[in-house]
Amino acid sequence: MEFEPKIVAFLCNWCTYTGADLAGVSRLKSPANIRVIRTMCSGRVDPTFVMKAFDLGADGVLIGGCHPGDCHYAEGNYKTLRRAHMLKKIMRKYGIDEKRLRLEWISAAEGDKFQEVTTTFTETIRSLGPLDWRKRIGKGDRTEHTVAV
Amino acid sequence: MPRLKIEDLDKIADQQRRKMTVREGGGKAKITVHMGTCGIAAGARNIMSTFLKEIEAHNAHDVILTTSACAGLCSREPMATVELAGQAPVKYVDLTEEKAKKIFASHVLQGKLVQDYALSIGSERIQ
Amino acid sequence: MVTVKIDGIEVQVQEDTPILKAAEKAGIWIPTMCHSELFEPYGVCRLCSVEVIRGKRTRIVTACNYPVREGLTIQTNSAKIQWIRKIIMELMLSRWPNVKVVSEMAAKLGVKESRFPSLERDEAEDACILCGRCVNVCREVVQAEILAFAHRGIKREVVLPFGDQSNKCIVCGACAHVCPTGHIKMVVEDYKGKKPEFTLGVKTPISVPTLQAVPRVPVIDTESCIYFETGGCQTCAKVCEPQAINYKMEDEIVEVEAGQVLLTTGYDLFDASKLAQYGYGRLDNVYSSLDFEAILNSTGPTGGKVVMKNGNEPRSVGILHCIGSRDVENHPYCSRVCCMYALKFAHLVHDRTDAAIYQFYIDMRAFGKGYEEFYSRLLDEGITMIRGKAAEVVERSHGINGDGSLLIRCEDTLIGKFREIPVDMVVLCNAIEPRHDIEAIRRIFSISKSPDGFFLERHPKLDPTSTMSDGIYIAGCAQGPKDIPDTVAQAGSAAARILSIIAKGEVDIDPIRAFIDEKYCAGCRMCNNLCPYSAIDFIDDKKISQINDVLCKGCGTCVAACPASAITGKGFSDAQIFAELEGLLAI
Amino acid sequence: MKQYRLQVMVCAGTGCVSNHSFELKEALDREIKKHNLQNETEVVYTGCNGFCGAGPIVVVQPDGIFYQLLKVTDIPHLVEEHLLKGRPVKKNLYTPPAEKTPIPKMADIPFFSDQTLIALRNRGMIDPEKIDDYIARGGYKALAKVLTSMKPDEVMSEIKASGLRGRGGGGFPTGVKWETCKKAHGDTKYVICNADEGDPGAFMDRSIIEGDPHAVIEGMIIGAYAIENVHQGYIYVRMEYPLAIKRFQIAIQQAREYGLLGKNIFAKGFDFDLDVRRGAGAFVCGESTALMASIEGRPGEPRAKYIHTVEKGLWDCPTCLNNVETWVNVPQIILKGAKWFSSVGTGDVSIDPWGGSKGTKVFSLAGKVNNTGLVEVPMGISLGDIVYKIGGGIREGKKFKAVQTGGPSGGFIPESMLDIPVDYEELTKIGSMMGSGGMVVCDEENCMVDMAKYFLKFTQEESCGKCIPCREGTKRMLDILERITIGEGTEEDLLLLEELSNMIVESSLCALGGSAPNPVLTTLKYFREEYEAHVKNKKCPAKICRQLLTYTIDQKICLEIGHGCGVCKKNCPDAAIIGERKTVHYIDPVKCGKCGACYDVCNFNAIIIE
Repeated sequence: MEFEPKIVAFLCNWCTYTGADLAGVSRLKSPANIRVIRTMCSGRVDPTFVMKAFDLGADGVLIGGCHPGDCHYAEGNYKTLRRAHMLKKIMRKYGIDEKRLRLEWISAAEGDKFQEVTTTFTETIRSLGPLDWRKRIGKGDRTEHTVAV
Repeated sequence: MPRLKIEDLDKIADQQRRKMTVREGGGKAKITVHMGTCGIAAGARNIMSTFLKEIEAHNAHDVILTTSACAGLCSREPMATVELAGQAPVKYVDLTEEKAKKIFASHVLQGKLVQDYALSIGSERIQ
Repeated sequence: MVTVKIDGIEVQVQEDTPILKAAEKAGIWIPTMCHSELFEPYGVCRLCSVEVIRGKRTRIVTACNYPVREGLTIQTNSAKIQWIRKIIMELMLSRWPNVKVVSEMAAKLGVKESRFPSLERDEAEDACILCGRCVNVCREVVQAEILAFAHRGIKREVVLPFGDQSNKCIVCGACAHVCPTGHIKMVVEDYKGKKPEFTLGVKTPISVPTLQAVPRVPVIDTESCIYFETGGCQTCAKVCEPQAINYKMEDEIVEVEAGQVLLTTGYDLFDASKLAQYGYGRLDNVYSSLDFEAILNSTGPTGGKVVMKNGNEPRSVGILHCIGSRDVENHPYCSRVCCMYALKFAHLVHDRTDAAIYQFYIDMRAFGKGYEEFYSRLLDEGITMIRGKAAEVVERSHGINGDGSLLIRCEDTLIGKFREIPVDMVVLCNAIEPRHDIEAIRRIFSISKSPDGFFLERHPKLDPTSTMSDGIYIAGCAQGPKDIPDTVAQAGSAAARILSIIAKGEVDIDPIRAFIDEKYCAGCRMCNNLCPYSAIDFIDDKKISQINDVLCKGCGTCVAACPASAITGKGFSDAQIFAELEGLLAI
Repeated sequence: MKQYRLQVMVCAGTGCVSNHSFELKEALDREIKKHNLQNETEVVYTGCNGFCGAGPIVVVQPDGIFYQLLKVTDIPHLVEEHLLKGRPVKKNLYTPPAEKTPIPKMADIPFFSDQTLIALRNRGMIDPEKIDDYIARGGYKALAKVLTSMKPDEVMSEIKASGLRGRGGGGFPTGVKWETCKKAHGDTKYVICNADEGDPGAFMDRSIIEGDPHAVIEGMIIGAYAIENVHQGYIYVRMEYPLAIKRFQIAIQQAREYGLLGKNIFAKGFDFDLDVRRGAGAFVCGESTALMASIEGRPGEPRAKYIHTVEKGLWDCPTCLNNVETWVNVPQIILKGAKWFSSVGTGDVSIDPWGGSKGTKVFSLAGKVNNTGLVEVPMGISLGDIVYKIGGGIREGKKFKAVQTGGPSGGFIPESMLDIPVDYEELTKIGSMMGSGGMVVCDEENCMVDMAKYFLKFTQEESCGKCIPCREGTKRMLDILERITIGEGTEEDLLLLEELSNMIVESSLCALGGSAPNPVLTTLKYFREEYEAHVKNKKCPAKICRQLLTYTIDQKICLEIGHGCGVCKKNCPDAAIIGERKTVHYIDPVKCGKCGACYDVCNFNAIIIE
């Protein structure tokens, strides 16, 4: 059976989540690999959520927020941007390829962009292969990126 | 220049009086030094400067000093005519600096004729 | 009040009233030439000379500026006065024999011809008679002081500074307005490099901007009003009896506290001059749809007559659809309203003129109630429909120097042929496009734009009037091109939504709030600065932070940041999200 | 302080300056140094002496020896003979016409001796650029008197009682004007000195300013004090008077330094300052409203004066405008009293301010008299006295024809009226006016039509062109006069001219237009026969109007004396002269362009003009 990545998407309520809705209304097909969690703001996405998602078996995490300057809560997406940088560092330390986390600004009007992002991201993760982080930790193999690189 | 006070007007007028007297032609006395060639040769120029110095020394604003040509009596040069306002002119002859000083002090300033040096009173009139 | 006797008639007037006014009150006509109510009496034509008798003294004075005093006796038409006036008219006639105001006044005063031959004779019918009205109006009323007299005596003339057009001239036209002979003329040119919005005629600075507006109040255009240029004129204030003119009134920012906002900021018309091939702004008689609306308007510059720039009725009119819309280079969307108003134009032109009418369309979209029927009716009226977007509009090259008529080139896709249609007038159906400042508005209200650039609704099907921001609603062309019935429907819906909340008296807010558990808060204050709404305060007494529920919007930024996990996002608590994650990733 | 025996007063009025008086002073200084006389002789510039026809003028004091028409080359001889040796140089003295012996003393020359000096009292006496000279002659004493011992009202009543009337032309009683200005509402008021002297041939204002600027300033300060609420004054001088402007500026500067202008004058709590405003030389700017418009920076055009300038003048504030000569009289009236002033002149002004003409009037005497220049005469003196006594009679013994007073606004007065006294009302009665004081004497060789045309041409050119009667009317009048002088006039033209003149007088906006026809009206009245000769006989009796003359050649002289030399034929631009050499020449009257070239070139006076 072909590998179907599990991707968790944390989507901001005002932009990307609505954008996803628009994609649906516009009959734009997104990959079924995307499993959406709605947060009020991308700024709500606690780094632990991302790590927890990997821990629970996610192969990739997508965070969708509003375009800079457009945040419904004024500047929540800037905090997200900061955290995404930090998260990538942590992921490297844990041996997770940083490509497995993707931060995208998708506005409520960008249904097409949502489709494009989800599709390409799914393909990226698919090419990276399964993470199976929990199993690897169990085996003491924590260096996915060294393998990959 | 300072701002003027009212009394300064008179001071300025006073300083300028001599000049004005000369121009206006008024004045208490008029001294005419006869300065033809003969007069100058006999020393009229000295007499004239003496009178001028005296005027300055006594601050006599109202005395006019003037010159004229030869008075015709060349032998008695240097000559001068002193004319007090309202009086007949008096001709003095054979003047020296001392004589001139005396005439100025006595006749011009005090109005006392100096008989000794005087030639005549009155003058000829030209028609 | 003083009493004066004018030609035997006693009148009571205010002291110092000019004789001319007093005479007017007594119903006595005094001839004038240089006088105008607009400015202080100038008193140079001397035609209004009258005899004033005061006691034994008789004087000849000018009525325009002589102030009356108690007991004056005034003779306005004695033999002597008649004699003076006649000679004045003879003097004027000898110099300007063909000027209408002069010869008319001369005839009125019984002068047929002048006894004085003149070397300065000017045969022109519109000669300057040096009355000074233009100079005075420019100085006193307009206060621009552009026009002035130059030279002395018989060489006197009215000149511009250094004899040239001055950039200080505000081109108000007051001089031309007061000129009694037509010597000063207004030439319509671009003013200060600005292209007039509607190059269709003269518009006064005071106008009712939209005739259908409620309340229908005239406003002053500060860009063209003389007062705002020079501080002069103020004629409107002088004539307005209720004293309603207020020059000090400025555009002001009014702060209104509102719980809900309905955005109906409308649209901009696509600038057709961007599409040079259609010649808008370059060729005479190429109009935008809004220009043409103005022409059709019975209160518009042409009084509703369909005429060309030269005043003639057009022999044929071409109406070009989809200018800037349905065009990948500009706006890919359909502006929706053009087809129908283009049909309306055609109908009205057909109604008012004998012109042949051509419509150049891509598709006819008569989608609304009764629209298709209207389209059928138009076809019956004999409108020529050409399916095919017009390629370009050019001046006809044949004829002597071209006669200003135009040629529309297009491909008629129904017959598959290239066609050239000669027309006198072209009307462009410009696209509806988002307001130029829509981005700024959008940011103020934290709402989004759809890819076409209009405001984005919360849901295209389920909620087309509200937005992502609570209490912010949109309607009309601000949301997307639509016609009047659609706009009314959307606005009505939005109004109903707003009213429903007002009627309820209270607002439901989402219970999504953050909450600090005092037990775990270490008082690090990391969250305090993070909060975009300043909803978190540090409580000094307790040495912990606390969230103000009213200010908190529930974004959760603080929740994510709290190192002690003391903050919980209600509805989005860590536990809930983890549970969600577990659920999602279980399979 | 240095005392000098001799004072050489060099006239530095414009007339003498243009005749090189500055160079004269340089030469004098040079020669005096050469003869070592610099310690007893002072060379001083003075203002205009008035006898401009005799310029450049040097007066040697104390004897008052009057030298005229000096040249730089005369100076070495003059210094040696007069300054050194005390012998006046005869050839440079003034000799009255028709006499042979010269008059050495200034005071004995009738031109000077018959004058009464009030306005010109300091002429030739002071250096106008030295305030101390002015103070030495009693200057600013009147101001001191006014500020220490007189209330503004007292000053006012003194001026009223003196009967002083405006010297600019109109003759409006000065006191009445001041009083109206004082009573006018307004916290800011102005005084103006009108020095925009524009009449052709009139230069008394210029002369006063150049000779005695402080007197004008003092008069204005006193006026400002009397009127009250006046703290700023303007002197409006035409740009054509650069020397006057300079002298005023120097005088104002000196007065400011002495604290006589500015804040708190003489520590009496009275503030007043003055500024010079320069006019661009439009004649009409002498009219008060036009002058004020010009000061305000607007075109100098008059306005209707139904509301007087004393109520609404400069910048709509009450403004008192007086002529230079009027202001100059004020300090003297204050110093010497109204009674002294009103003792000179005609009539009685104690009840009616218009009842008489008091004091003196300065005239600039010009034309065909022997002595031309500036004269100050008591009011009431007859015109004949001015022409014959002061003016020294008509040049070359010719016959007097008329005297024109009042500049271009005045009229011509015939011989029969020479005994008329100089008085505002008398002059107005006979159709002329006092005006600012121009006086042009005409002799039998003046054509009155031509004279009228000359003055009218001036007013027509200087008309501002604001109102129709003046702008159009004067030009049409000039057209008619032009026609008459070239022999195309008709008898109807005379009637038309008269009618048009009367209409312009009645209906013009300002006094310039209202008085412009006066020269024409008076000549029409007193010299109508000359006009008729032009119109009916096509002849100009004075042989001035060239187009009316006929040129013929005296055949006898031409042939017998000139032997038909043919010079005239060669020079005739119209080829109107016929005749071969050595034969009689003739002039073809049809071809003759009446240029007069033949007359000028004929060596034998064979050309006859009729």
